[in-house]
Amino acid sequence: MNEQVSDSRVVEAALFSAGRPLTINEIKDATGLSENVIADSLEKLITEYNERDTALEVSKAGEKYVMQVKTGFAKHVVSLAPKEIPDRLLKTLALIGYHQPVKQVDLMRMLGAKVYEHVHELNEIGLVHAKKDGRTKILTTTKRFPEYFGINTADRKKISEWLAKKAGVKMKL
Amino acid sequence: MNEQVSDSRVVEAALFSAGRPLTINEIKDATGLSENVIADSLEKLITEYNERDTALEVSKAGEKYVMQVKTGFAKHVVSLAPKEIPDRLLKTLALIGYHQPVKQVDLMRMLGAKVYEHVHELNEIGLVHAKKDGRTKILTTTKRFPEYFGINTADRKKISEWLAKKAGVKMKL
Amino acid sequence: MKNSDENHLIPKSVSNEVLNHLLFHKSLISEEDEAGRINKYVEMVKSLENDYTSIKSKFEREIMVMFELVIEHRLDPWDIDLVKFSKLYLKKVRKEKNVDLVTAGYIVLTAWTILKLQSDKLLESSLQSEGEEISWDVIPDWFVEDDKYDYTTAILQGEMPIEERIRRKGDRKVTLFELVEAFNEAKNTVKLRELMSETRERQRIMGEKNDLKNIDEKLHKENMEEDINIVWSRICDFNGAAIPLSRICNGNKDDFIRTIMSVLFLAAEMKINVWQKKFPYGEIFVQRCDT
Repeated sequence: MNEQVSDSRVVEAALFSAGRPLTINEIKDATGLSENVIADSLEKLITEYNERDTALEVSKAGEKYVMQVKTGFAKHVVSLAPKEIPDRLLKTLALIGYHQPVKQVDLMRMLGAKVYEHVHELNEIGLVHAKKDGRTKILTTTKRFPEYFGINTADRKKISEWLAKKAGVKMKL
Repeated sequence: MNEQVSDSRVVEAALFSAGRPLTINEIKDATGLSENVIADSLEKLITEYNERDTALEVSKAGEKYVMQVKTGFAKHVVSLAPKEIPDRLLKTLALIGYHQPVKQVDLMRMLGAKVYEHVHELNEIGLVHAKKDGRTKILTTTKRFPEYFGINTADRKKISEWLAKKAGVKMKL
Repeated sequence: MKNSDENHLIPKSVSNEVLNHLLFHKSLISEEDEAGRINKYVEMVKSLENDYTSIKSKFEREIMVMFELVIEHRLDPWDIDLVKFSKLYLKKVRKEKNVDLVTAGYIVLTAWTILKLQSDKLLESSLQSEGEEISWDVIPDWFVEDDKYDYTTAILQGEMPIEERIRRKGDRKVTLFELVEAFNEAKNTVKLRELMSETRERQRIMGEKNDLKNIDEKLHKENMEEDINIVWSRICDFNGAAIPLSRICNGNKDDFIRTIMSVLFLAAEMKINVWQKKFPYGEIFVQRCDT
């Protein structure tokens, strides 16, 4: 029994430290526990966190399991959680969204040489598309961009207008 | 009473979401709770997590507060949370933490010439501060040191005591 | 160069160390050329036991002198005191009659180059240690005080009181609000950059203007010197007599200004005296001071 408790604690530690939904296989790889033990532990944790007076919960999300803040508490603390996209990239991303299609060299004039690194990273995340054009690149946002930010248009022109409107900026001609 | 319970849950959610040590002020800014309520909630959470059967703990780290995996469970989930500081630096860091303020040249006597490289790296990571003093340097740990290792004080003397206790060495009164 | 009068025969036992030294180096190297050269050195050292004045190559003879010095003065072939060696070498060279100064100079230079390399290496190693010197005379307090000693020993033996703590690694999506905020910040950054670049451009243009001004001033200064020379020669033409200013001007306005400026300069230099007979409209006279 004691061993069982200890196993569920290991699974608890795994869910907490990962900070994202994990499959049973991922938990197995990380902890070395058997699938059965993990499945039992997860069930136990779901019940335990439900019954316990806590702001946290363990729940199933599709085929994965996650430890997260209960819905009612999330709005209080969302600003504390680290952003998936760091601020330094976000600025470059916003400018690309507004000026698109924009030449990388023009963006460099606006923000400096760090742009090259940022574009590379934004491209990796899948939010910016870079198309070679002579010695520079033409930058646009990807389909993922409006999806990510919940902007209800995939049209580049409209994305640009939308950003301008939100930021209270006159549209460039 | 119910309100009080709820407040400590908000603080719990804040610590969980941030994933890093937070000051009372940071929690205040995010949650809108008063400093007193936050301080009380933190005390309550520390006790509660200590007493509860869980792999997690809430504890003081330097002058901040953090939610983290209890020491005993860390080794089980290390693949989900890879280490950032190489082991070879830990020895040097543990000696600086205990002997601080310590002359680099004295540290060199304890550990040999590799100390110079270690100090340089620890300085870059932001865990050790080096102040020039004639031909040597005076080394101290930074604020980040107790935060990073979850040492419950930012006071250098107390850090020494904490380390001695952990290493199983009696401190002279 | 001739061998020193008193002793050019070196006992075998003394040269053994140098021979061993050379043979050791030979065993370390693989290149044939190097081995050939070391063989040659070995032959040289062996021949030190005989008369080596017959060696024809000046350079080889100088090398012989080097070996001879090392052996004579029992210098450690593994650790030559180059300062001492250079002094001995120069002393020996002075005694000799047919010194090839070029070769001798080369050898001393080589010695000093090696010495410099050694000191650079020392400097480098001292830099690596950040110039710190360990004095073992003073026993550090961590060695004396029990608790500090216990802790230090425990850590050195592998005890580790600190470990990296595991915290939540998760992150979250960026909100729309944060994207708009970032856009506003980006706008400000762009404006700031534009402003800075405009300022830099203005400074550049100002800089260019200043450069032109400087050139203008420089040209003017050069003209001024020329003007003074012309006016001075005109004054000299009068052999020291007092001259009315009108006599050393050609009548046009520019020349008058040039002349009066030069006269004032020469007066300030105490080369001429300047006076006016009737103030303010009377004739101005100039006269060389050295007459």
